[in-house]
Amino acid sequence: GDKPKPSASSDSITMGFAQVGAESGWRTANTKSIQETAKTAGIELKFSDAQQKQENQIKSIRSFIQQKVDVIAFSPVVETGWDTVLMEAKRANIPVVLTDRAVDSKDTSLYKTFLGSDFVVEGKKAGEWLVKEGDAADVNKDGSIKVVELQGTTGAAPAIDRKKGFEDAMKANPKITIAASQTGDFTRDGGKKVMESFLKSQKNIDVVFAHNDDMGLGAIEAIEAAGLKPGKDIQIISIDAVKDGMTALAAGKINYIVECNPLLGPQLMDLAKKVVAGESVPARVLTEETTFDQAAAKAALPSRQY
Amino acid sequence: MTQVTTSIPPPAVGTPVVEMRGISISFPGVKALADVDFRLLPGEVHALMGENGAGKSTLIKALTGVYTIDEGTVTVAGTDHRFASPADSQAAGISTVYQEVNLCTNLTVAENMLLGREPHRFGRIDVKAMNRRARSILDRLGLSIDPGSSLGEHSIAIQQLVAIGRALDIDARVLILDEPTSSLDADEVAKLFAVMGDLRDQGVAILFVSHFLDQVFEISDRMTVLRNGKLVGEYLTRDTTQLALVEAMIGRELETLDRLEHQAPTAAPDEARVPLLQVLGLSRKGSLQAVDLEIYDGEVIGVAGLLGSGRTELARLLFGADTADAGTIDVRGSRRRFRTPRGAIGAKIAFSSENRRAEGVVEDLTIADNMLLTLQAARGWLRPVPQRTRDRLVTEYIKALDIRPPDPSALMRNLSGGNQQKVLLARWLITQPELLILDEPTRGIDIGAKTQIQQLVAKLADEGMSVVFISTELEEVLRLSDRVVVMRDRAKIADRFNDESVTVAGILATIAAGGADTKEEDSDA
Amino acid sequence: MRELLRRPLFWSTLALLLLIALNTAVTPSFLSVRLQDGHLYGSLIDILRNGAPVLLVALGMTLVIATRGIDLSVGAVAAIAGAVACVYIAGSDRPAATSTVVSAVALAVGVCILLGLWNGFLVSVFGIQPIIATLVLMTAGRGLAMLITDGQITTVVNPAFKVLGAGFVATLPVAILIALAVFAVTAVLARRTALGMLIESVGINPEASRLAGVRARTITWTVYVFCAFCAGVAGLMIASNTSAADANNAGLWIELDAILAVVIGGTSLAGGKFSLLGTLVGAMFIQTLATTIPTIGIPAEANYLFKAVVVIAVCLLQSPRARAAFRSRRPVSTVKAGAA
Amino acid sequence: MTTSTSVTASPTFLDRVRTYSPPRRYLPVAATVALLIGMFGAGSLRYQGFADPQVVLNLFVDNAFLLVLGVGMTFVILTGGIDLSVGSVVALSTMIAASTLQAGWPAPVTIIAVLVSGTLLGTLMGLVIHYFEVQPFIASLAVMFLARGLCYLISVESIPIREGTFTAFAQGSVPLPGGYHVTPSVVVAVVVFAIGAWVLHMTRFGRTVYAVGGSESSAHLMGLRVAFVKVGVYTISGLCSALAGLLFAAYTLSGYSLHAVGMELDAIAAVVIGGTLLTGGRGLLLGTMFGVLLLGTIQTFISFDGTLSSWWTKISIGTLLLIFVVIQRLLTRRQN
Ligand SMILES: Nc1ncnc2c1ncn2[C@@H]1O[C@H](COP(=O)(O)OP(=O)(O)OP(=O)(O)O)[C@@H](O)[C@H]1O
Ligand SMILES: Nc1ncnc2c1ncn2[C@@H]1O[C@H](COP(=O)(O)OP(=O)(O)OP(=O)(O)O)[C@@H](O)[C@H]1O
Ligand SMILES: [Mg+2]
Ligand SMILES: [Mg+2]
Repeated sequence: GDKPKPSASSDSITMGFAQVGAESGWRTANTKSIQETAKTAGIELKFSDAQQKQENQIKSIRSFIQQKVDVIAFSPVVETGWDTVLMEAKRANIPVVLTDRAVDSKDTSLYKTFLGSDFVVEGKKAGEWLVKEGDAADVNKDGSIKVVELQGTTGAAPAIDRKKGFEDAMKANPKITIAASQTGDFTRDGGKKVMESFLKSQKNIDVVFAHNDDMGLGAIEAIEAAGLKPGKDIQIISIDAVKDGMTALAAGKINYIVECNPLLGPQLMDLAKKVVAGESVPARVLTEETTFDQAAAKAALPSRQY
Repeated sequence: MTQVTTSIPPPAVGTPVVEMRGISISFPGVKALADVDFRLLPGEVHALMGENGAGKSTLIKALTGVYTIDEGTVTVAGTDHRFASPADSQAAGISTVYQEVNLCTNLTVAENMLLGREPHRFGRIDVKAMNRRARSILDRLGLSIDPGSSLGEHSIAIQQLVAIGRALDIDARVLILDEPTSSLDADEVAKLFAVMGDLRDQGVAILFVSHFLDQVFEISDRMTVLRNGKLVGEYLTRDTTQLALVEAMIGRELETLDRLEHQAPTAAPDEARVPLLQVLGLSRKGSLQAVDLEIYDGEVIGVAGLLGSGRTELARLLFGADTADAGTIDVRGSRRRFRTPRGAIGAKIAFSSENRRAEGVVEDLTIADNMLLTLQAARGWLRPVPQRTRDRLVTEYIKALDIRPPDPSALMRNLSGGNQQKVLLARWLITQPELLILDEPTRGIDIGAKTQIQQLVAKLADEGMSVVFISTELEEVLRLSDRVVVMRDRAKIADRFNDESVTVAGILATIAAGGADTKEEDSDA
Repeated sequence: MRELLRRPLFWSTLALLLLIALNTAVTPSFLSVRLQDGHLYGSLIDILRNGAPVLLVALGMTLVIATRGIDLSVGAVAAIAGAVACVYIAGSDRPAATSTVVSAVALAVGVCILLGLWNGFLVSVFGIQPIIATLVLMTAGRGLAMLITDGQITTVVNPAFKVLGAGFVATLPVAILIALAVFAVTAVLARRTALGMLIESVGINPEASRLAGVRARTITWTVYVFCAFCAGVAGLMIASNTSAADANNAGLWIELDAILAVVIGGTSLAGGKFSLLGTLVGAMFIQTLATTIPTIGIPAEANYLFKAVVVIAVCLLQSPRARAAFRSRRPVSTVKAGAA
Repeated sequence: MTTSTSVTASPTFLDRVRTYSPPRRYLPVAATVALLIGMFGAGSLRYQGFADPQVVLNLFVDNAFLLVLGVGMTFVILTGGIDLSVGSVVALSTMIAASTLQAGWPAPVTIIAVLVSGTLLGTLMGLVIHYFEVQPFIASLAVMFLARGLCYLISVESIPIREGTFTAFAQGSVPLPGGYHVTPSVVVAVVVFAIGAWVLHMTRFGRTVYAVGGSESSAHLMGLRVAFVKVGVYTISGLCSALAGLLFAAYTLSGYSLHAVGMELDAIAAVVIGGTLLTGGRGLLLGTMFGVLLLGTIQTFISFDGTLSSWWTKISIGTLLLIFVVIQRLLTRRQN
C-alpha cells in the first residue's frame, strides 16, 4: 500500500499520541490538556488509550506508523522494551517525543526528547521537607519520627522512584524511620484500608508518606475515623497536587504536597512542532513543578485548573 | 461363608474367568453389597438378577474398577486384580456397558464407538477407516445410521445400541451388559441376542442384566440372584422356572396378573362427548408427520411402534417439549397452543421422558425435592409446598411405589436406576394430571415394581385419568390399553380398540404392512 | 463429628479462624474492640465494614453461579452505581441534603437493575454464554462509569451519603448491617420459599427442569438482576466509604474476590447446590486476608505470594482427597463415578 | 436433523457415511469469518490505509503471543476447565528470561529454563485439579497469584533484554511476497497453532479431550485416560503460556512483573468468541485463531479511529464485542 501521506502538507501536523490509560484523575487531566492544546495549536491528534498495557501501546504506535503520522508522542507504561517499535518509527522517519515517563534504552537516537517530571526528584522533595521540618513532625515528641508509607501500585515506575527518592533524602535525619510500607494501589479506597490497619498494628505513627494525593485522602478518612486529627496528630505528605489534595492541604489536613504537573499539553505541542520542522530540541525537558505547604496551597487554590 | 444354595452347575466349562469372593461395598448409610460371591465361566451367558436396588450395578462397578471394594477379592483369568479404574479392567479384557448410557453426546457415533482405539494412519486418526469400522459393527446390530452423525441427535434407544456396539468392538474375554435391552424393541433384542450367541460360541463370558424374564430365560445359561445386597443363590437356567426365580428375587410369591382388572370407559365413541384432548394434524418437520388423535377421559392409549417410529416425538409435541410446526390441540374443546411444558402442565398434562438421565433426574437434589419439583414449579416459588403436605406426599409415594432407600433426603444420584424411574413417576402423579403421558415408564424397573406400576395406571384410569402409554414391550401395551395407536416412520398408521382381536403378532404385521406402503418416505428424513 | 468434617463450611470456617489466629499472634491487639466516638472500633470491625461490599457481590454471584452462570460485570456495575450517585449528588442543587442522597441511591440502584436486566436478557433470552455476555458489560461498563464522571474522581461532601459505607448505627457499621440484611432476606427467600430449590434444579439439569415446568428462563434472568442489584449496593458502599466515585478503581477485581468467596464457601462453579452461609464465611475470609497483609506487615512485593500460599492451603484443606492423601490413607472410593 | 435413526432405514443413508463432519461444527467459525470480513470491509470504507494487507499481517505480528496462549486455553476449555494463570505465567516467563539473560545465561539455556518452569507450573496445577479435585478456577487462581508473586520476588522493576539472540529475533523480519513482512514470532505462533490443531483434531489425545469435555464420568467409564488428558491439557497450557511469555519478552524486549495483567481474559474471550463452549466438549482450534484476530481487529479499528477518548474506547470495545456475539449467535442459532 503506497498511499500518499495523509498530512503531507506542511501547514497541518498529525500527531499520534499513545496514552497509558485513564487510570487516575491525574491522567485524565493530562489527556485533557493534550487534547485541548492540540486543538488550539492546530495539530491533528490521533489519540489512543492503551488501558495500562504495554502491548496495546506498542500496537498503537505501530498503527500510527502504518498511518504515517508526522510525529509520535507517548507516555510509556513501563520504561523498558521500546527498542523494536521505536526502531520501526525511526526507519519510517517519524520523530518520537516521550512524555511523563522515560524509556530505558541505550540508543538515545530513537527519540528526540523526553518531556516530563522526575519521580525520584519528587520523592526526594518530599523527603527533604520531612528532614527540614522533622522535629515539628515528631508529633508525640518521643525523639523518633515514625513514618508509614502508602506505596503506589507495586512495580509501577512512579512508585519505585518516589520510594527511592524519599528514602535517599530521609537518610539525612537518622531519627526518621519507615515503620511500615504497603501498597495502596494509588487509590483512595486502597489508601484508606491500608491506613486503617496501620493504625491498628503500629503505635505512635507520626507521618504518612503517600505516593499520591488519592491515597493521602484515603488515609485522612482512616485517621479521622480513629478519632485523630490528620495534619496535627499525624502529619501527611503526598505527591501530585490534584484539586482534592490541594483543598485538603489548604484545610490543614495534609501538611505538604509535591506537585506533579499533568498539564503537559502546551510544552508538548511546542516540542512537536519544532521536531517536525527539524529544529533541534534539548534531550530532556523538565516540566515546571513546585511544592506546596499549607500557606501556599491557600494562595494557589483559587487559580488551580485541575 | 455364604453358601451357594442350589446345586453347583455341573461340569464347569473350564475354570471361571471371573471370580469374585466375599465382596462388600458400603456407601454412607447403605450397605450395597454384603459378602457376595460371584463367578463367571467362559462361554456362558450369565444373568445377574435382582430387584431394583439389589446391588447388580454395584457388583458390576466393583468388578470393573469404578468403585473400590471394601472387602473381598477379584480374580480374572486366574490372577488377582484390584482394578483402580475402568481402563484397567478394560485392559484385562473386560468390556462393559453400564446401565445408563455413558457416551459423549458431543461426539459422532463412530467416535463414541472407537474412542481410545481409533485406527491410525501416518500418525493421525484415520477418519475414513474409523467410520468404516463403526459402520460394520452397526451393521452387525442391524443399525443403519450414519457413523459420522452426532450421537446427541439420536434417541436413547439408538444411543444404547451404540454403547453396545462400542463394547462389542473391544476384543474381550468378558462382556458385561447392564440392562442393555431396556429400551430396545423385540427386533433389536433378537439381533443383539444373535450377536451374543456368536460371542458365547467363541468362548466369551457374558454377564447380562435385565428385568425382562422372557429375555433372561431365552438367552442365559446360568443366573445369580441378589437381594438387598446379599447373594441369594446361583441357578442353572434350564433347571429354574420364572416363578421360582421371581420368588428368589423378591423373597416372596408374586401375585400373578394376566389381564388387568381395568374397566375400559364405556367405550364406543358417543359422538356427543367432548374429548379431553383432540389433536388434528399435529406435525413437526423431520420428526413427525401429521397425526390426528382423540383422547377421552379415563382412557388408556397404548402407542406401539419400532425404534425411531416417532412415538417419543408425538409425546413431546403433545406436551410442548418441542413446538409443533402445524396442527392444533384442543383441550376439552378449547384451542391450546403449548410452546413450553409449562403450558401443558397448566392444562393438567404430564409427561415422563424416556431419557431419564438427561431429561428427568435432577441428580444433586434429594428424592423429596425431585418428587415435588413439578408441583412446586406449578405453584410458583413464593408458595412452597407446606412441610406437612410435603412429608405426607413423599412418604405416601415412597411407600406406594416401594422406593428404596425409603429416605426422602437421599440424593437422587445415589439411587439405583429403577428407583430413579419410580421417583420420576411420583413427580408426575403428585400433580394429579388429567392426562399422563408415559414414555417408557417401566424402563429398568423390576418385575415386581412393573406390575405395581401397571396396576397403578389401571387404577388411575378407573378414577378418570387418561393415560398415553408408550412402551417397547408390546405385551405390556396390549395388557394395559383401551386403544392402541400404531406408529411407523414418524407417522400414525393405525388406531384401533384393544379387543380380543388385537395381538402382538397382529400389530407387528400392521407395522410390516405399513412399512410396505411408506417405504419411500423415510429417505427424506 | 465425621459428618461435620465432610462439610466444606467447616473447613472454610477453620481457615478463617486460623487466619484470625495468625493475626492475633503477630498483632495481639488484633482482637481488641473499643468504643470510639460512640461506635465500635477495631480491626474486626474494619473487616466487617470493608467486607460488606465483597459479601454483597458474592451473594449475588452465588445465585448466578448456582444457575451455572458467572457474572464478570459486577465490578463495572459497582463503579457505575458509585458514579451515578456521586455525579447526581455533586450536580444537584442541594448537594449536602439527605433527600438528595435518597434520590441518588434510588437512581443508582435503578440503573443497576437495568444493567442486570440487560445481562440476564443476553444470557437467558439470547443464549449467549454467560462469561462473554457479561464480559461485554465488564468492558463497556467501566467506560460508561468514566463517561458519567468525565474521567475524574467525583468527590461529594454529604454526611448522609457517608453513612452507607462508613457510618454506624447502634455502634455497628451500617455497611455490614445492610449486607447482613440482604443476606438474611436472600437466605429466607432461598430457603423458606422454593426459590433456592428451583434455582438449584435449573443449575443442575436445565433440560429436566424445563420439562418439569420450572420457569428456567425467568429464574436465570432474575438472578442476574439480583446480582446487579447487589453489585450496585456494593458500589454505593465503596463510593460512600471514601465519599468519592472513582470510575477506574471502584470495584476493580471484585468479581475475582466474589467468585473466590463463593468457591471457598463450598459452592461449585459447575452450578447446582449453593451455600449462602458458606459465601458469608468465604467473603469474610477474603476480607480478613486482605487486612492481614498490612497488619502483619507482609512487604508489598510478597502480597501475591502470601495470597497464593493461603489460597492453595485453603483449597487443599477443603479437598477431601487431599486430606485423605496427607493422612496417607487409601483415597475414598471414586464417589464421583456414582453419577454414572 | 440430517440423519434418521430408523432401523428399517433404506440404504440411501449409506451415502451419508461418506460425509464425515456435519457442517454445523463449522457454523460458529464460519460466522466468525464472515463477521471478520464484514468488519474489514467497514474499516476500509471508513479509514484510509485500513485495507492494506500489512494491517492484516500486523494483526498476527501484534497478537502472536495471544494466539499461542489461545491454543493452550482451547485445550483446557474443551475439557470443561479454565486456566486463569496464563497472564501471570506470561509475566513470570518474561521475568525469568530477562533476569537470566541479564545474569549472562546463553539464550538457549534461558529458553529451556522458561519453557520448563512454565510447563512444571501447568503440570502441578493439573495434578492438583485432577487428583485433589480442586476446582480449576481456584487452582488456577492460586497459580496466578503464585506466578505474579514470583515475578516480584525476582524484581519489582522492569528488566531490559539486550541479549543478541533475543534482539535479533525481536527485530527480525520475515519478508513475504509483495513487499509485506511478518516477524519471526508470527512464524512461531503459526507453527504452534498447526501443531495444536494436529494434536487436537488428528490424534487420540485430542479426541479424548473432547470426550472429557462432553462428559468426564462417561469418559472415565469408557476406560479413557482421563487423568492423563486432564493433567495434560494444563501442562500444554503451561507450556503455551511459557512460550507466549518468550514471544512477549521478545515483543517488548523486557521482563516486567506487571506485564500481561488480565491477559487471561483476552485468551478466554478469544477462545469463547471462536465458538468454543465454556462448558467443554465443543469447539475448534481454528475458531480460536479467528477469535484472536477479531479481538485484534477491534483494537485496530479503534486505533485507526484515533478520536476516541479513553472511556469511549472501552465502550466501543464492549459494543463491538456485543454486536459480534449477537450476530454470531443469530447465525448459529438455527442449529437448535
Ligand atoms: N454412589 C452411591 N452412593 C450411595 N448409595 C448408592 C450409590 N450407588 C448405589 N447406591 C445404593 O446401592 C444400592 C444398590 O444399587 P444398584 O445400583 O447396584 O442397584 P441395581 O441392582 O443395579 O438396581 P436397578 O435394577 O434399579 O438398576 C441402592 O440402594 C442404591 O441406592
Ligand atoms: N431433536 C431431534 N433432532 C433430530 N432428529 C430427531 C429429534 N428428535 C427425534 N428425532 C428423530 O425423529 C425420529 C423419531 O424419534 P422418536 O424418538 O420419536 O422415536 P421413538 O418411536 O420414540 O423411538 P425410540 O424407541 O428410539 O425412542 C427418530 O428418527 C429420531 O432420530
Ligand atoms: Mg442397576
Ligand atoms: Mg422413544
